[in-house]
Amino acid sequence: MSRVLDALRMIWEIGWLRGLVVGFVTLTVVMLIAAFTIWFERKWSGRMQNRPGPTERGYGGWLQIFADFFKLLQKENLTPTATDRRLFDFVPPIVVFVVLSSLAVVPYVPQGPAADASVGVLLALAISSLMVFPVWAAGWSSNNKWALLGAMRAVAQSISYEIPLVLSALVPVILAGSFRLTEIVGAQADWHWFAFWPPGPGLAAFVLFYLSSLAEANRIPFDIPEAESELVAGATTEYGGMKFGMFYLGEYVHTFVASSLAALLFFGGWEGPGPDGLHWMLAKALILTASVIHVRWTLVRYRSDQLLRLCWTYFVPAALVLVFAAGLWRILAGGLA
Amino acid sequence: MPDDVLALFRTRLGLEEVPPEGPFVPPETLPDIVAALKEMGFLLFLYCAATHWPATENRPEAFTVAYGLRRPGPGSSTARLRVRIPADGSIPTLSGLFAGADWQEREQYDLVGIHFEGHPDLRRLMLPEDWEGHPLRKDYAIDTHHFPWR
Amino acid sequence: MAVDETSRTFVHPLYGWLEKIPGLSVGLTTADAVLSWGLEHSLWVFPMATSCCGIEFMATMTSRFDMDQFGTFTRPTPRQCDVMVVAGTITVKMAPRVKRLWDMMPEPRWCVAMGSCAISGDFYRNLYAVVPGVDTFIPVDVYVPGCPPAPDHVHAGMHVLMEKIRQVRKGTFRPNADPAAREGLLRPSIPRIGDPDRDPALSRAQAEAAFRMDPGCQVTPRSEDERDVP
Amino acid sequence: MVDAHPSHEPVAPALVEVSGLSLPAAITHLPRPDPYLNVEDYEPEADAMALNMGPQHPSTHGVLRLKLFLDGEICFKAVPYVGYLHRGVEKLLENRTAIQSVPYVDKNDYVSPLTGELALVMAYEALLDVEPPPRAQVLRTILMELQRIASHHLWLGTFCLDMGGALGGGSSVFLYNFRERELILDLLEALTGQRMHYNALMVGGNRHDVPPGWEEKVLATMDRVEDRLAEYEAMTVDNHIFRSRTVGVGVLDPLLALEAGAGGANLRASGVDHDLRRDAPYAAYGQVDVRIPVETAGDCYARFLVRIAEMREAIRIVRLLVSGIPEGPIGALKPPRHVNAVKLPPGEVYVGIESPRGELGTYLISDGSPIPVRVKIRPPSLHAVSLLPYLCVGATVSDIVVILGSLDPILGEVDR
Repeated sequence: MSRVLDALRMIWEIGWLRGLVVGFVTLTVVMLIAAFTIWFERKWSGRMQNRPGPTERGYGGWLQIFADFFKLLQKENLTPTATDRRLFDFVPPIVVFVVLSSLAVVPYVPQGPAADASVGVLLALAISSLMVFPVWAAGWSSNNKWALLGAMRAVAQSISYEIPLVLSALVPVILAGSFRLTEIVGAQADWHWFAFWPPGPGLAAFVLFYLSSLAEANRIPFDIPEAESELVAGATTEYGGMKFGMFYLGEYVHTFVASSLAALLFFGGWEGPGPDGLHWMLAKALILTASVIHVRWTLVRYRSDQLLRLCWTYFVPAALVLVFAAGLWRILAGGLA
Repeated sequence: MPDDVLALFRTRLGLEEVPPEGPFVPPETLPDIVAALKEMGFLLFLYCAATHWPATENRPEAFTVAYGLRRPGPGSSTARLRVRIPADGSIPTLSGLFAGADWQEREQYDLVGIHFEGHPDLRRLMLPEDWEGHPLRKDYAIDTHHFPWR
Repeated sequence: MAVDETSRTFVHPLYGWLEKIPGLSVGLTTADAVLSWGLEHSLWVFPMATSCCGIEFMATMTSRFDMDQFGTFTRPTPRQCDVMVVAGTITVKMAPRVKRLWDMMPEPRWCVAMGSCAISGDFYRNLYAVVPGVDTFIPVDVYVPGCPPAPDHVHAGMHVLMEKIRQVRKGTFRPNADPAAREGLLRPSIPRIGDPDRDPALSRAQAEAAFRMDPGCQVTPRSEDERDVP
Repeated sequence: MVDAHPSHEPVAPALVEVSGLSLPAAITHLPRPDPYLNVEDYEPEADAMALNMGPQHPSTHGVLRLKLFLDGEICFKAVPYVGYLHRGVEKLLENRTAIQSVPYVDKNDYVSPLTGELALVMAYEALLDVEPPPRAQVLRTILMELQRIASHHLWLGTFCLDMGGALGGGSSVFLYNFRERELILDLLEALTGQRMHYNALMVGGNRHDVPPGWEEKVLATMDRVEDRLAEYEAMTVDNHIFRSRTVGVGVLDPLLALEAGAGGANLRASGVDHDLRRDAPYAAYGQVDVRIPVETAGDCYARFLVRIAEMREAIRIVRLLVSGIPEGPIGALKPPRHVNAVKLPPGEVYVGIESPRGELGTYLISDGSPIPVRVKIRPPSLHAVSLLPYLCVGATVSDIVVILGSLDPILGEVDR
């Protein structure tokens, strides 16, 4: 027994092997979380709408997602002839790659598993903002007008909402005085969560961050790139089978990662009553994900021009004011010392 | 029909008695009479219904086109009139006067095969553009086949 | 594209690879059972709703009946769907579009004819503009009769489809090939798919017509998968 | 973003007289786009894109096909194509007797089959000069109003579905609406035995008498439906996104609406005070004082408000009538033994009734044989769809979906 443990410890010592194992475990867990988010969404939306949601497969229908997964695996791998074949086939793996790679810099516990980069916030936001490229490529390569319209809307929306997203993420950065995510969490120790302390700008920044990340993840009321009542299925109109499955999964992983980031920036990450750790982080991220789902099944969506006007006339100025206020707080409260 | 409409029909058409289903109007005066009715407040376009009358011993093949207009508001009333045209005749369009006549006339053109003169966009409305024949004519068999779908 | 409707079997390329590995038969049967189970219980519907049955199909999706119980929901694009529910009358003008949407769906796929118009044209079947049953141009797996069928009937139809998928995957499905069963049935003006009288040229003509559409439409498809619908 | 919160006091709008009608001045004589615009003439350098919407599209409400010519996402020309559900009902009715033809018109406007039946049956009754007994008249009126509520429920549900998507808040409103629609369908099922396509009326009266306890059930359902209406208002009127999507979108000139033959809520939302239930009463509408809701803004939001008010009004009418259904027979004629039982006299009639979508008329020519020579159904939805080339110009694709939904066309009725 001890030999096995020794061998495991030896493997653990080798950096790249450890990274491989930890990365594999993290990705599996996050994908499972995303899958269960889908199940949760179907149950929750059912409850919101006076219906039971999936019930027949497994207890409470929890096996339903696996049925969907196995079904999608077996579907014909269909590439329409009029598409730009190479790009079309290349896009879905890219979506999954992009959303999962943003996990590389989002720590769930102080020790990792993510790289604790000195510009972690920027890196996480930058990677997740890369999502617009595969969506755009999907719309472009599909050779379908609905997909193209969806892709163009996605580009316009992502570029606009990047700005309030990054600016509102700057508020905790200024308050903590660091771009490092672990240090931002550390600055929120003793219940000084940035969502509530300093009162006012923190909460407002969280609301901005939350709404902007809704827009980034294309969720209702900002889901105009998908808009299935207008644009059939938006950029993914031509995708079927597992290729669509990757988009589907990527969307939920994206939501979860954005929620995790919000939990880190504004809700003290793994801090909480009792022992700190992964459980608090996951609980916060999941609660935020659930709220995204709740919002989705409550509201109708904006029109694209209203969406952009909302961004440029309300969100961006508000975010600028908040950044200024955070700086002021830092000077007045003597935080610079 | 209200009295002012009856009076209009009497003066314009020189009729003694106006039947309740509407007088027959010569095709060339149709736009004028309908324009006069529109001035009198008959603003709502109701229907344009063409009927095919196949040839019998007593009469040659012919079409009648019936029009209906409504005066909206409390105490609403209708004005109805008809036009009789020969088998190869045509009838002036009302689509310039009433936007609603546009599609109704296209439908009658499609299903009955009446040519509306001056219609800006006289295409088939219901059936595919390459359809042969006009189904509401009495000589059109109801179960006509259409390869390869039926 | 000439669709060979009579032998609609689809083999995923993955299976060919797996069969070459020795000693995998036990694993393969288990995997096959799991995959069949997935195929059977995740039926995403493309609602080919044209008329009254479409409204009842909408009612089928709603809270009182709720198709999501057994994992069925609608997707707006045929590429992501497994079942086409043809709900409503199919006219001559619409038929090429239905055919084309059906051809856009990836295998394995199934078709449910909901309502008597989709089954046989019902009391419009002798009319110049109405197709006498959707199975004169696409293969239908389950027929749900009614005008329109009540939502619970549609549920029953979906469960019948699941049973059929299970039997087809197990290889126990036996279609009713008894010619005596067809005796005395009213037959449409076009032979149905699977009818021995059906001329292959008819399938070809229908497939071609599905890409020609109507002349006023100005659609000149570059290939079979170029699409302007939906 | 346009904001018109319902708590604002309504301002009496300036009116303008047109041919004896008072219409709201702000939206009358709006510039009309050219529906026959040649696409080549529209700025040849612009990157115009032709977009085919339908006939199978999640929000075309059936099989409507809209060919949109877009400049960016703004539409500059819209060409509707209909006929994808052309089932030749008029040809069929020319081959059917009065008894046989009722089920066919059920399928025209499949969202409110009873109004279709009534329009046809009343035309035959006018031709035969038959007056249904008072019990049948009152029952018909109740059925029409129940059908109106059910139809508007379906409309509101699909309207929000268009705005919020099948996987989002829109579908929540949609499912809530269907919950109440099911209650009304239960009432109609109890009476006729069918959820749709009731075949409940026939020449000279009704086919089905009231089952025991039906009146109490109707009253209880009406209470529930009225309670739930407030819920829908909370989800729509109080929702800023809903208002910003509908206020000022798809403004319909009342003159254009009249000339195009539009009816129902589309007309009344543009300030035309016209409803056949009050202006040319039929069935038992003469016995009740029908209040007609009229809005003057002419946009999608006004159409929404009118329909909600119509639902309340329908509930009131049902409550008023259901407690006092007169006793007596439900048919004026002997129950028919065979299909040719009703002999038609020669003549021509036109009868129009107020369906949930506007004036639904039947024009009937008979030459004395058991089957009519010509039956023309005047569909309000056809005229509503023919407004699209005017309303879609200048709107985005998102708006077009909302405009189309707000007009409430039923494609079965458009194509017949």
